[in-house]
Amino acid sequence: MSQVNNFVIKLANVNGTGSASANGLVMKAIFRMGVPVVGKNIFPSNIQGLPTWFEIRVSREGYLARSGEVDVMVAMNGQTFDRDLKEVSPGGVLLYDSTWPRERSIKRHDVTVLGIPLARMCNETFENPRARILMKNMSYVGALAALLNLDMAVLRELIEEQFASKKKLVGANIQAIELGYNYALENFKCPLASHIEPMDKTAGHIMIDGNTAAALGCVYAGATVGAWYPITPSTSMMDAFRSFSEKTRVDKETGEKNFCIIQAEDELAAIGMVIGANWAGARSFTPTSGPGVSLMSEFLGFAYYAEIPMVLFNIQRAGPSTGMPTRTQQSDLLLCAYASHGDTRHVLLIPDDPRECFDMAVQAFDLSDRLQTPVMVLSDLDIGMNDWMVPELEWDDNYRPDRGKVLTDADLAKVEKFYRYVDSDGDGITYRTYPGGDPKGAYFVRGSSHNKFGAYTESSAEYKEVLDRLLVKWETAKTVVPGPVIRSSDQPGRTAIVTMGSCAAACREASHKLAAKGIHLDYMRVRAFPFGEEVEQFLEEHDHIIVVEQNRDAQLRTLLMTETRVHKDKLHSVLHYDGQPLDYRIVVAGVEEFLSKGEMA
Amino acid sequence: MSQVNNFVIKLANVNGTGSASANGLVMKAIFRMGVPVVGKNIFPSNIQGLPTWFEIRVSREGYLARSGEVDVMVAMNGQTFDRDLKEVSPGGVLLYDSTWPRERSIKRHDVTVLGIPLARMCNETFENPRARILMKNMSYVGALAALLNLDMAVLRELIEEQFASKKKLVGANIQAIELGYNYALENFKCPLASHIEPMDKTAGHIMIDGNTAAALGCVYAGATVGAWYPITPSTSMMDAFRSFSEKTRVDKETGEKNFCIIQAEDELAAIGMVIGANWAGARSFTPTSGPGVSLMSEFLGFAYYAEIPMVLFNIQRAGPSTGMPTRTQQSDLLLCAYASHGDTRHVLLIPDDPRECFDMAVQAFDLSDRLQTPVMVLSDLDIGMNDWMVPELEWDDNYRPDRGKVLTDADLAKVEKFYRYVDSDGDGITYRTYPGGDPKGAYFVRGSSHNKFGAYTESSAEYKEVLDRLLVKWETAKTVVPGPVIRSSDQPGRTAIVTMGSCAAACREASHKLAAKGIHLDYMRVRAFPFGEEVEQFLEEHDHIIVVEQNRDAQLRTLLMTETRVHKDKLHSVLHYDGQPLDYRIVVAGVEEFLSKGEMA
Amino acid sequence: MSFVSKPRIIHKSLKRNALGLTVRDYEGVATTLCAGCGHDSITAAIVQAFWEMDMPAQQVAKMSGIGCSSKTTGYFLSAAHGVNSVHGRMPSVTTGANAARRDLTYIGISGDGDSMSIGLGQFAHVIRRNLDMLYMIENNGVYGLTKGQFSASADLGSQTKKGEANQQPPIDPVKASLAMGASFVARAFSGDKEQLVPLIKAGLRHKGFALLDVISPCVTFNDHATSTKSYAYTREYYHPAIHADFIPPSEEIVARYDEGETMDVQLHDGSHVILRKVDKDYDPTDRGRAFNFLMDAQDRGEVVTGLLYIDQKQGDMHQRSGTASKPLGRMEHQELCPGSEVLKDLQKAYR
Amino acid sequence: MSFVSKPRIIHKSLKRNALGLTVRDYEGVATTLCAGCGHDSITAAIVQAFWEMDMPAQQVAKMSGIGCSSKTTGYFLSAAHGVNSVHGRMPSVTTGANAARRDLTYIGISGDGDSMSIGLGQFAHVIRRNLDMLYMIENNGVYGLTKGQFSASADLGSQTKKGEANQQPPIDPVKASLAMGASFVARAFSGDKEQLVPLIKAGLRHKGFALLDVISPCVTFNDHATSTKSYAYTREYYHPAIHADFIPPSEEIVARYDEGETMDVQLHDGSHVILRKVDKDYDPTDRGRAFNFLMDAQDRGEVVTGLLYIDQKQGDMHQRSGTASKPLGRMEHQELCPGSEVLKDLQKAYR
Ligand SMILES: Cc1ncc(C[n+]2csc(CCOP(=O)(O)OP(=O)(O)O)c2C)c(N)n1
Ligand SMILES: Cc1ncc(C[n+]2csc(CCOP(=O)(O)OP(=O)(O)O)c2C)c(N)n1
Ligand code: SF4
Ligand code: SF4
Ligand SMILES: [Mg+2]
Ligand SMILES: [Mg+2]
Repeated sequence: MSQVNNFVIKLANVNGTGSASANGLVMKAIFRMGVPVVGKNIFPSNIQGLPTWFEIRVSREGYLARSGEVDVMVAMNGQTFDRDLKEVSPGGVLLYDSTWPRERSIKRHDVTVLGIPLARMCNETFENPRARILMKNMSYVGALAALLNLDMAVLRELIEEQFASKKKLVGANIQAIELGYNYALENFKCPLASHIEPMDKTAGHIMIDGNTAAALGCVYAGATVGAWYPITPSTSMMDAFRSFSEKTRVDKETGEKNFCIIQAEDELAAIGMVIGANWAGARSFTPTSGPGVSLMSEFLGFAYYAEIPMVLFNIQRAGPSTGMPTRTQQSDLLLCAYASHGDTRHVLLIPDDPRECFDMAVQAFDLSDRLQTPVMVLSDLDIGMNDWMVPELEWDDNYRPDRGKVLTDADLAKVEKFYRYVDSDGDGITYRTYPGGDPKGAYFVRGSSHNKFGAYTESSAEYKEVLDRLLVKWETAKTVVPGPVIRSSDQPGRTAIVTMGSCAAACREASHKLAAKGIHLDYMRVRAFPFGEEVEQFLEEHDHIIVVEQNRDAQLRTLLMTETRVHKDKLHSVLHYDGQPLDYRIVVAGVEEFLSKGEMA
Repeated sequence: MSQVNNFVIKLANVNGTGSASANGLVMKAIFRMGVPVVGKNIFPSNIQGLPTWFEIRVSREGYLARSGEVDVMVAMNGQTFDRDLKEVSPGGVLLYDSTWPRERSIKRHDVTVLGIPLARMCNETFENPRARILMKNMSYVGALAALLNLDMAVLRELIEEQFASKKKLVGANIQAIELGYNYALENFKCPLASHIEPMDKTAGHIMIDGNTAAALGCVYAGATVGAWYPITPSTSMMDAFRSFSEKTRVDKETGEKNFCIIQAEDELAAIGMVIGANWAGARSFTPTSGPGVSLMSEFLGFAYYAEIPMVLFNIQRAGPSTGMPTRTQQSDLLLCAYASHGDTRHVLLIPDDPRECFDMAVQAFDLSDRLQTPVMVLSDLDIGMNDWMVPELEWDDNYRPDRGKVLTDADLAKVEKFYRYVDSDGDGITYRTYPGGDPKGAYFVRGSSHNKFGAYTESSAEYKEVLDRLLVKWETAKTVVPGPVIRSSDQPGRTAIVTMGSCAAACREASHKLAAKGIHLDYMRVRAFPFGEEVEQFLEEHDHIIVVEQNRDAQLRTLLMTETRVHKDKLHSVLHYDGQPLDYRIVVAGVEEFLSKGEMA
Repeated sequence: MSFVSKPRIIHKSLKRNALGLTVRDYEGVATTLCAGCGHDSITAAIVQAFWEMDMPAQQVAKMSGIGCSSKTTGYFLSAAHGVNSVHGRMPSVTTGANAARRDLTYIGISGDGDSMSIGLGQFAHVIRRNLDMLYMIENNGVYGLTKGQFSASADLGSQTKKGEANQQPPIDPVKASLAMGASFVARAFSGDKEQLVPLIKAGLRHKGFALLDVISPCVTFNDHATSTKSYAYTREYYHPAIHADFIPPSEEIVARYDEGETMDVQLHDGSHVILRKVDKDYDPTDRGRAFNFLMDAQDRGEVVTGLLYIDQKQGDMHQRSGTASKPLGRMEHQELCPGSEVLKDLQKAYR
Repeated sequence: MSFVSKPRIIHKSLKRNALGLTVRDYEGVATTLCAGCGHDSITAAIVQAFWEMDMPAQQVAKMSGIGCSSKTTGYFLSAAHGVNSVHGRMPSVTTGANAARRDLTYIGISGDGDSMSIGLGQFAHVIRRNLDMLYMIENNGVYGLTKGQFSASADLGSQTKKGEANQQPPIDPVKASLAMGASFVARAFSGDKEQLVPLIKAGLRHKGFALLDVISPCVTFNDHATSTKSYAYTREYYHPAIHADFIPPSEEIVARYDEGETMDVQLHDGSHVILRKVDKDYDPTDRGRAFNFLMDAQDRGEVVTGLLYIDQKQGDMHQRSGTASKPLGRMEHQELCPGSEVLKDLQKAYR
C-alpha cells in the first residue's frame, strides 16, 4: 500500500520542553493541506522531565484510530531512545538530534536513522537559553517539513496566526523551521516515501478535542453555573467553558458575566453546587473523572431520588483508584449506571468523538431537565484531550431548551393545588417549580422517604408508590435517549460488533479490514443507557455479538446482559484496557480469534 | 390450627415512652417458658413522640419470619388506634388503655376489644410523673401475662435480673405488673385462645440481635481498631464492640485497653483509618450503612488496588439516599459488589441471622487477610437491630487467625529481595509485610499504577500485568468464600428458590407452606460473592429459579445473571422492598403467581 | 410523619405585619422533635424574625443537611421552597442555589455534627466564598438524631447517656469561622428570644456570610445520670440501661439577661452553662479583638453571646466574580446562547 | 516512572551517623518533580533531619495524599514503609496506622490543595485528636500536579499562568491549626535549611500533633507573565498561550536570615515574599499571643516563620483513650480473644 498520505509519525519528547506546540504545528499543517489526520498525546502524570509521545496518524481514508504502526519516529528524548527505535515499523525512519551521540543497545537494519544536529544549530543561532529549547522543537518541524513534503507556506501561515499577538516571535520561529528544513534538504533524500500530497478531504472539518467541544456544548445549551474540582483529564473542559464564556457571555458595557464558575473545595461540594443550581432553575454541570464520581456517589443518589436534574461529564481515565491519570479507559460504566446505595440507576450518554461531545452536552441538559434526573456524559481521555478531525459543529438557531415539566406562576394560577410528585401524565415524570415563584408552588425537597405529595412519610405503601413511579420514568427514559448508531455491513448477517464511545473509530477501521478479508460484520454503537428498543432489536437479530470495550471487566457486556433481553451466550468480549487509545488491529485480532474458536466449536 | 404457642402480639406505642423494655420483657418471658419467639421493632426516624410498633411472633414450630397476622394488638398509641384496630386479624383481640375514650372511625365486629384503665390505675398508685409513664408500660405487661398465660414467676425473675443493680426498683415494677394482671384476671376471660403453654424448645438458644453478635465476632476475631461514623442502623454495633471490649480487653491492673475505638469525623475518614490500621497489621473494621458505603467508594477502590485488607459491615437500610433510615432493605448489593470507579470488585459475605453475623465477622477478617482485599459483610436492619432466637454462639479455642501471606523478619531473612506484588504461588495472592519490621520488607503502597515490584509505572504492560493478576485472585476468592446453604426438598425437582440474608426465615416457612400444598421447591441461600462452583451447579441443576430478595431492582438476580453461567431466562424474581421485614406470605404468593403464569405459558 | 395535623386556625386577634400576615403564616408543619428541644425554640424565633421583617415566603429558600436540627426547616415557612439535602453538605447546595438565584434570601440550618464533623470542609469554604446567607448552627454538643454520640463541639469531659467521657477538645464554630475569615459572626442561646430574633434579622440582612451559632440544649441526650448535677433524684423508677428508649418529658429552657451581663443557665441534665452577653459598647469590627475576647471568656468558663464580629466591606461570591445582577436562573435562552454565527466564528481557531 | 535509575554510589568521604549510615542512605528514588521545585529542597531537609537524628528506617512510616508534594514521600527513606493514599485523606490513614502501631514515627507530607481544600475536614480532626505525627504542608499556593489552579492558601489577587486573578481570601494552615487547637505549630521556607531541619526534628520529636507549614515555591505555575515583576523580559521567544506545555528551567531558591529578622525572597515569577523569623525570646506557649503575632505580621505583609506555638501537656490520641502501651498491631491472638468460657458467660445475658 502506498504510504503517501497514509502513515504514522510519532514524536518522542520530554515533557515541559514546549514540544506540544511544535507537534501540533505538524498536525495542523497536514490538516490544512487537506489530508485527514488525528493526534494522540501520550503523556505522564507529572509536570516536567518525563517522557511524552505524540502520535500523528495521517490517513487519506480518514481513519481516526491508532494503527499500531510507526513510520516516522522523531526521537528527541535520550531516555527513551532505545525503545523508540524498537517501536519503528520495518522500513520506517527515525529522526534524532545528533548533537550528542546516542548509545544504542539495539540495532535496526530495517530502519533508516537520520541524525540532525538540532541543538547545535539552535545554540549557534539563538542566544537566549529558553529560546534554544523552544527553537529546537521548531527546527525538527522544519526537518519534517522537508522529509514529509509539508507546505512551507502553510507552516508560515500557521506561525503567523499563532503569534498574531506577539508578531516579533514570527521571525525566529520561521528561522528555526528553516534551519531544520534546509539541513534536511541538503543532507537527506526528500521527501520520504511516507509523505504528504495535498488533498481536499478536510474541508468543512475542524480539529478539536472533546473537552473543548463539550464545553462549547454547555455554553450553547445555556448552562450558566459550572462547579468543579480539578482532576485530570477533565480539567481542560472547565478551562474551555471559562474561556468561551468570557468571549461570548460578558456584557460589553457593564462587564457583567452571564455565568458563574466555582472551583469547589472537592468533588462532593462540586456536585452539591450543581444540584443546588439546577434545583434553583439554572442549567449547571460538573466535569470530573473516576475518583470524582466515586466521591459524588452519595449525592447522585440524592438527585435521583429527589428528582433534581444535573449534568455530569466523566472524562474517564485508567482505574482503579488513582490508577493512570493520564491514560484512557472506559471503566466507569457500571459505577455510573448504578452509582449510590439503594435502588438507583442513572441515564448515561456516551459520545464517540468531540463532535458528539458537543451535541450530547446539549442533549444531556435537555434530557436531564425533561427526566428530572442526573445525566452523565461518559467521555474519556482519548476523546477529551486529543485533537480529532470532525465535521464542523452545527447550531440550529431555532433550538429552544427543553426544560421539561416546569410550572410557571401563570401555570400555578390555573391549578388548585400543586403536588411535587404526582404523576398526572403516566410517564413517570411529575411537575416541578423553581424557588422564587408563587408560594403555591413551594415544596420541600428531601432525600428521605416522601409520598407523592412531597411530604415526609414512613408509610411502606406511600414510599413504594414513589419508588415504583421512578421505574415508570425509567421506561420513559428508554424512549427519549439517543438511539444507537447502526451500520449494516455489505452482507448483513448474524454476526455483529457492538461497541461504545471512543472504540468507534477502531471498530470502523477493523470492520473495513475484516470486510476486505471477507468477514462482514454488522455494527452497533450504543449511545445511551438505558437501552431502548432499537438496541434490543439489533441484539435480537444477531446470533454472535462481539462487544468491544476498553475495560477489564466487560462492563458494557455486563450491562447488556442484565438490562436488555439478550441471551448472554450471544455476547463475546474484545477487551482492551492497557490505557492506550484503542488500536484497530486489536479489534481485528479479537474478532478473528473469536471466529476461529467458533469454527472449532 | 390451634393458637396455643402460635400467634402474633403487636404492641403499638409512642417512641420515647420506655415501652421497649416492657415489650422485651414479654418476649423474654415467652422465650424463658421454652416457646420459640422472635421480635420485630418498627420504629420511626426520630427520637420522641412518633408511633412505634413491636411485633412478637410466637411460633411453636420455630418460624422466625413475619406472618402478616396480628392476633393480639396492644394499642397504646392514640394516634394510630384506628389503623391498629384495622390490622387485627379476624378473631383477634385488641387491648387498650381505657382511661380516655378512643374515638373509632371503624367498627370491627370480628375483634374482641378489651379496655383497661391503665393510666388511671398507675396514676392512682404511683406518685412520680415519670414513674407513671414507665409503670403504665409494666401494667400492660401484667395484663398480657394474665391474657396469655405468662408465668408470673418468670416475669418476676426477669425483673429481678434486670434491676439487679437497682434493687429498689423491683418492687414497683412488680406492683405495676400485678395491677394489670389482677385487672385482667378479674375482668376478662383468661387466658385467651392465643396463649402460651410451656415447652422446651428454646434450650441451647439465645435471643440476640445481629449487631451485638457481629461485634462479639469482631472481639473474638481479634479486631483491635474500630473506626466509625454514627449512622442508623449500624450504630449499635460499635456500642456493643465497645462494651464487650471494656468487659474483656481491659487489663485489670493497669487499666490499659487492648483496643482503640475512634469516632471518625465522617465515613471517608472512618474507612481511611481502617485501611491504615490494617496496613499496619491490626485487624480493623468499620460498621456503616448505605450512605456511608457511597462515601467510602473511593477508598474501597484504593484498598482493592493497593491490596489492603479491611472489613466493613453494611447494616443495610431502605434507600435510595437518606431513604428510610429505620426500615430494612437489601438494596446495596450491587453497590458493594462493584464499589468505586475503574474495574473493581469486592468480596461480600451475607449472613442470614445474628448467629451467622458472629461467625461471618470472624470469617470476614480471615478472608480479608488471606485475600488482601476489602471484605464487606452485608447485614440489614432486620437482622442487625431485631432480637432473633438462635442457637448459642460457639467458639473453638483452637482457632487461630488466618493472617494470610505475611512475611515476618525471620521470613525476610531467608529471601534475597522482597517484592510486594509478585505472585509466586499462582493464586493471585502476593506476600506482604507490616511496617516496623526489617527494612528489607519495606515497600510503598500506592493507588496509582504500579508494577509487580511495587514501583510506580506508566507502562501499559506492567500495569496490565497487575490488573490481570487481580483477576486470578478473584478466582481464588471463589474457592475460599463460604459456599451456599442448599436444602433439597422432599421431592427434589427442577424448581428452586434462591435467596440471601434475612430472607431466609420467610423462605423457609414459605417452602413448608408450599410443600403442604404439594409444591416442592429446592432451596439455595447464597452466602458470599463471588459465587463459587456450588452455586453454579445448583443453578445448572434447576430450570426455574425464583430469586427472592428485598430490593426493587432485583440486584441478586442481576449479579447471578452476570457473575455465573446461569441462563437468565431461568431466573424469576420475587421482590419485596417496602422497608418492612419480609413476611413469608409474600414469598408464597410470589411463587404461586410465578407457577400459575408458568402453567399458562 | 406528622400524625397530628396542625390546625391552622388564625385568631382574629393575631397581629398582622405589613404583608397582612400573622405569625402563624410563617409556621411550618408540626414539629416531631422531643418536647422541650432547644431547636423548637429556635424555630419559633425564626418564625418571629421573618414575620417582623415582613418577609414574603417566595423570597426565602430554606436549606439544611441531616440531623434533628436539619429537620427544623420543615417547621417554619411552609410557603417557602426548601432543600433538606444530605448530611454535612448543605453549604454546597446553598452555594449552587445562590449561584443560580442571587435574588433570594438563604437561611441554612445545621447541627454541630452536620457542620463541625462531616461538614467542616464545606463550612470553611462557604465562609471563604462569603456566600450571601444566614448559616445557623443549632448547637447541642451531641448527635441528637443518631442518639447521643459526642459531636466535635462537645465539651471536654462531658459524658454521654451511656457514661463515656469525651476525650477530645471541642471545635468552636465561632472561633473556627473567625479563623476562616467569616464576615459576620454571632452567638446566641435558644432560650433567649430577645437576643436571638434581632440576631437572626441582622444575619439575614447582612450581605455576605453570616454565622449564627445557637446553643440549643438537647433535652434527651444530655439528660444522663452521670452529669455533675442531674435530675437523677427525681428518677426513682428509672434505670438508664433498661429504659434506654425512655425520654422523660421536658420543658423548653428559657433565659433572659442584659447586655454585658452573664447568666447561669441550668440545662436539663443539671449541668450549667454561663452565658455572657457582649456589652453595648463592644466593637464587633475588630477580628483580632473578637478572638481574644472569646479566649478570655473561655478561660473564665463563659460562653460569649451577641454579635461578635462584622465586616460589611467584603464582597460576596457574586460581587467578587462579577456575576450579572439578573439571576442566572432567570436568564432567557437568548441571553445565553451565542448563536450559529458565533459558533462558525469560534471554530476558525480549530482549522 | 523514574527512567534514570539513580546510582547509589556512596562516597567514602561521606560522614556517617550513629547507625553508621550516610545521608545517602536516607534518600529515596530519584525525584520526578520540576527542576528547582521547592518540594525537592524540603525532601533534602527531611533526609538531613532523619540522618542527624540517627533514625532507623524501620522506625518510620511515610504517609501522603495526592499531589506533587504528596509524591515526595517516595524521594526519601527508601527503606521505610510508606502509604501514598488518596487525595486529601492522608490524615485518616495515618490515624489508623498510628492506632495500630503507636511505636512508629509518622511523617505525613501534604500539599496546600491536599490539606486546605479536599482534606480540610481530616486536617482539622487529626489535629483535634492530637495524633502523634509530624504533618508537613509543602505550601505553594497552587495545585501543582493538576497544572496551576489556585489552592485555598493562594493569596488574594495572585494570578494563574492563564491570567485569572484569585478572588478568595486564603486559608492559612497556621492560623487554622491554631484555631483547631494544634499542640505544635511551626512555619518555615523551603530554601532555608538552617531553620527547616531543626523544625523537622522538633516536630518529629514532639509527642502529639506537629504542624509544619513550609512555603515551597512552585517554579512552574507561579511563573506567569502577569505577575508584578516577572521573568517576562527574558522570555522573548515565549508565548504562554502557545507554549502552554513549556516549563523553563529553574533553580532552587535559597534563603538565609537570622532570628528576629525579616528577609525578602524573590520567587521565580519575580514576586516577593517577606519572611520574618521569630525572635529568640518569642514565647511559643501562648496560643492567644501566637494568633495576635500572626495577625500583626500579616498586616505588615510578612509571613512569620519559626516555632510559633507548642503545648507539651496535651495527651496524644492514645494517652487520652488509655490504649495499651504495647502496639495493638503486635498483640498476639491470645491477648485479644476472650475464649470459649467467656463467650458462654457473656451469653447468659441473652437468655
Ligand atoms: C452520610 C451520613 N452519615 C451518617 C448519617 C447519620 N446521621 C444522621 S444525623 C447525624 C448527626 C446529627 O448531629 P447534628 O448535626 O449535631 O444534629 P442534631 O441531631 O444534634 O440536631 C448523623 C451522624 C447520615 N444521615 N448520613
Ligand atoms: C478525588 C481526587 N480529586 C482530584 C484529584 C486531582 N488532583 C491531584 S493532585 C491535586 C491537587 C494538588 O495540589 P496540592 O495538594 O497543593 O499539591 P501540589 O501539587 O501543589 O504540591 C488534585 C486536585 C485527585 N487525584 N483525586
Ligand atoms: S434528640 Fe435532642 S436534639 Fe433531637 S429532637 Fe430530641 S431533644 Fe432535640
Ligand atoms: S508543578 Fe510546581 S509543585 Fe509540581 S513539581 Fe513542578 S514546580 Fe513542583
Ligand atoms: Mg447536634
Ligand atoms: Mg500546592
